Amino acid sequence: MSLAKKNSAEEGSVLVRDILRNLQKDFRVEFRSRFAVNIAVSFAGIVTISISLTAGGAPFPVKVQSILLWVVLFFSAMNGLAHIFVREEDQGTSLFLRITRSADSIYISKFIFNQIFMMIIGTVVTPLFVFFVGVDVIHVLHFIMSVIAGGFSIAASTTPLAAMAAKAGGKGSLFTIISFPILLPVLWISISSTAGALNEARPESGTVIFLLAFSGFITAISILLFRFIWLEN
Amino acid sequence: MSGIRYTLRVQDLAKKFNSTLLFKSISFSVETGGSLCVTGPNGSGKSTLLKILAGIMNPTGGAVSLAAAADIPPCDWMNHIGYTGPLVNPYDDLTGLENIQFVLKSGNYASRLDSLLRQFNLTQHRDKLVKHYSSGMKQRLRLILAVLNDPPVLILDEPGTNLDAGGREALSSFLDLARKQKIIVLATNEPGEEKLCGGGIRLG
Amino acid sequence: MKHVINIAMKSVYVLMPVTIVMAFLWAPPAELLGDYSRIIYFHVPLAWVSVLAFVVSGILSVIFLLDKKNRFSGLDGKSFNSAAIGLAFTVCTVMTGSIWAKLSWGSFWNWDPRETSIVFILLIYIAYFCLQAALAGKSSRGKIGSSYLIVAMATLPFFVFLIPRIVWSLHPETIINVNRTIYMDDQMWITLLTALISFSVLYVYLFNLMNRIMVLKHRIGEHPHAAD
Amino acid sequence: MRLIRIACMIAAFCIISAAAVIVVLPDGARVCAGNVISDARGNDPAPQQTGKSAPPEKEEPAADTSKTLYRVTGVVLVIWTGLAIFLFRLDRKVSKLEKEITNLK
Repeated sequence: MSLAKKNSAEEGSVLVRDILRNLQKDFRVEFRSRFAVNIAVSFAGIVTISISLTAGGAPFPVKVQSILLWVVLFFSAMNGLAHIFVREEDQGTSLFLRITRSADSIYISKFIFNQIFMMIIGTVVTPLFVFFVGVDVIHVLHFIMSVIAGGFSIAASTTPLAAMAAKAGGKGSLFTIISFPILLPVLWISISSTAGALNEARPESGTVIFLLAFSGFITAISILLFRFIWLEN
Repeated sequence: MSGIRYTLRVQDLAKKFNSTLLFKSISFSVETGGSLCVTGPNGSGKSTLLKILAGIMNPTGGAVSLAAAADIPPCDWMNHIGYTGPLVNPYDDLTGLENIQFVLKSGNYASRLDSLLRQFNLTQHRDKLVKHYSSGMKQRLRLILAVLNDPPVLILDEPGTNLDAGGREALSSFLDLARKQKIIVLATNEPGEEKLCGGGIRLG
Repeated sequence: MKHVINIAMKSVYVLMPVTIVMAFLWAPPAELLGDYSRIIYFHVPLAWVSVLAFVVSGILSVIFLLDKKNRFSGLDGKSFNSAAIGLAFTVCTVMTGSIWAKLSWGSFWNWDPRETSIVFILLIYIAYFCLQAALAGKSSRGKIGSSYLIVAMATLPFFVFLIPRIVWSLHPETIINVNRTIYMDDQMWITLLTALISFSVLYVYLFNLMNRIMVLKHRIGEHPHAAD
Repeated sequence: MRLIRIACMIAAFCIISAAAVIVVLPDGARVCAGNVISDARGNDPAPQQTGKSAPPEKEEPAADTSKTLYRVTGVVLVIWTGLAIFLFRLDRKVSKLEKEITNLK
């Protein structure tokens, strides 16, 4: 009995160590090429500035502001979120990764990587957007909460789909096609939640809870499913 | 790890791709200390057979089992099998040493690491990015990555590709040493490497 | 046993005309919408069958992924078939629903939460067929497709239950807001039940037929001489 | 190809029946509920509230209504017959092929 306990504890620590080393590897590779982050951040900057430029200081309605914010966030993140899996397939390293690490540790580390990536995008884009477009945030806490929750659920629900798209050969826009329908409700709810934070009226917290519940649910299922996607054949 | 004896048993293995039959009813078993050579013309299924043995691919029929004191389920094979092949590519954006550290399971093998690097003549290149490696150096790195954690079973798919005379020498001397305490399965068409093996099967 | 099931499935040929006649001639018109309301006897069963088909495809995918020893054959193809039927029925649901919306709310489409969520479901399953097309000929097709179907099935409850709860809906009878149901008398309930049964039988019949065709195709592919 | 054909048939069935309902029904059915519906159309998209405040007269079995209903029923039945014949023939063909294949084995 005690032996079994010790074994499982050991396994847990091995899992954590594996995850940390996967993350270290992913960040090293990403830092050396800086492909995903560069593209995402520059895309976000260009779009935000061009929106601000063409608007010429004219204020947008609240709804339009939150739609624009999420469009910018969504499209700047889209490229990078799939990149973490597509890169393994492109460089032919997926077989190497597969024989070195267990599927669970790979999924969790990629999930964490995507979350951190999404947070970076969020922290770069949101202040930029608020500054340039002149968003008047009334409920600051709710605004921050909804940006964080929306980003969290975008990253959570795209991670398994990115794995699927990468395994399917990553042909062109397949990732966008298969992830867009699952992300639509997330975007819809995030937009209305953000718009609520910009309004005078007291915002509801139900939307944030919906986002967190949705992403938690998807994550739980995709952890179970990932080994089937990753260990093909 | 050297004390435990392992047996790799293959029964009635068959593999089909869509409706073309690659091979069928392959059966053999290798024990620790034994080695096996898989030969055959291109496209006869050598690599596929080795992938099935390494647990990377599922066979259409038959079974592969790795037995020590108790049977080891395929999901645990990763810890017992060192596999390498032409499709196992190390990360281009990491240095050789970083790739090795990524694979390294525990600190106990650190001394082994130095001797392996020396053996395969990579010590002076270990801090170069892999994308600047030549294909021979990459192959040496692949071999090091496969044998690094001292797995009891070695499955090597064309280990001699792109190696120069010195590399082949190092490989055969390494395999000669390792043969006594490991199961080795090689897929090769090199007559020199075939001599290293105890037995052989021919596909196609 | 097999014979009984076969006859039960064939009963769709009788059940369907009975349903049509009952829906148009026997059931009384509803108080509020009059004869327009007769579309309910097609709209509700279609919606029910599409959810049923999606759930069946999800469950078959789960079994497919867990079935390591290949005890059941062709489960991935079966779940694909079920999803295909579900998609066709969903399209029909959307059409009957939007006709009803035109008649009672005044426009074919007004982004009611329930309409929104059915569009999400439609898009998700269309994406599934895109994925299957991209994976054609790959050995991983079954596994990746099944995983996607399971994710899709997992999101269904959010669309069916949660979104209409978060956003206020006009849609009358859903499983959650029973209190807002329009009043229906016994004759209408019986008609609705008959319609539900006959559409479910239609689904089972189609599903069975498609599976048999799939098996046939597979066998003909294996033995080229048996083709003609 | 067959599967696509079946799907197309179902879709066509529904489109045609829906079209039939739209085209044929409005003449007669308006007798029954027309005023309420135009009311709901005019005001706001909340027919239940409007409905409750102004309940319509109970059914008025006009000859026109039943005639249209019979017509709609006929159209839908014909469509269903077409679909049923297609399905039935497909079923028979599949059974025949299945038998042939088992015999060949």
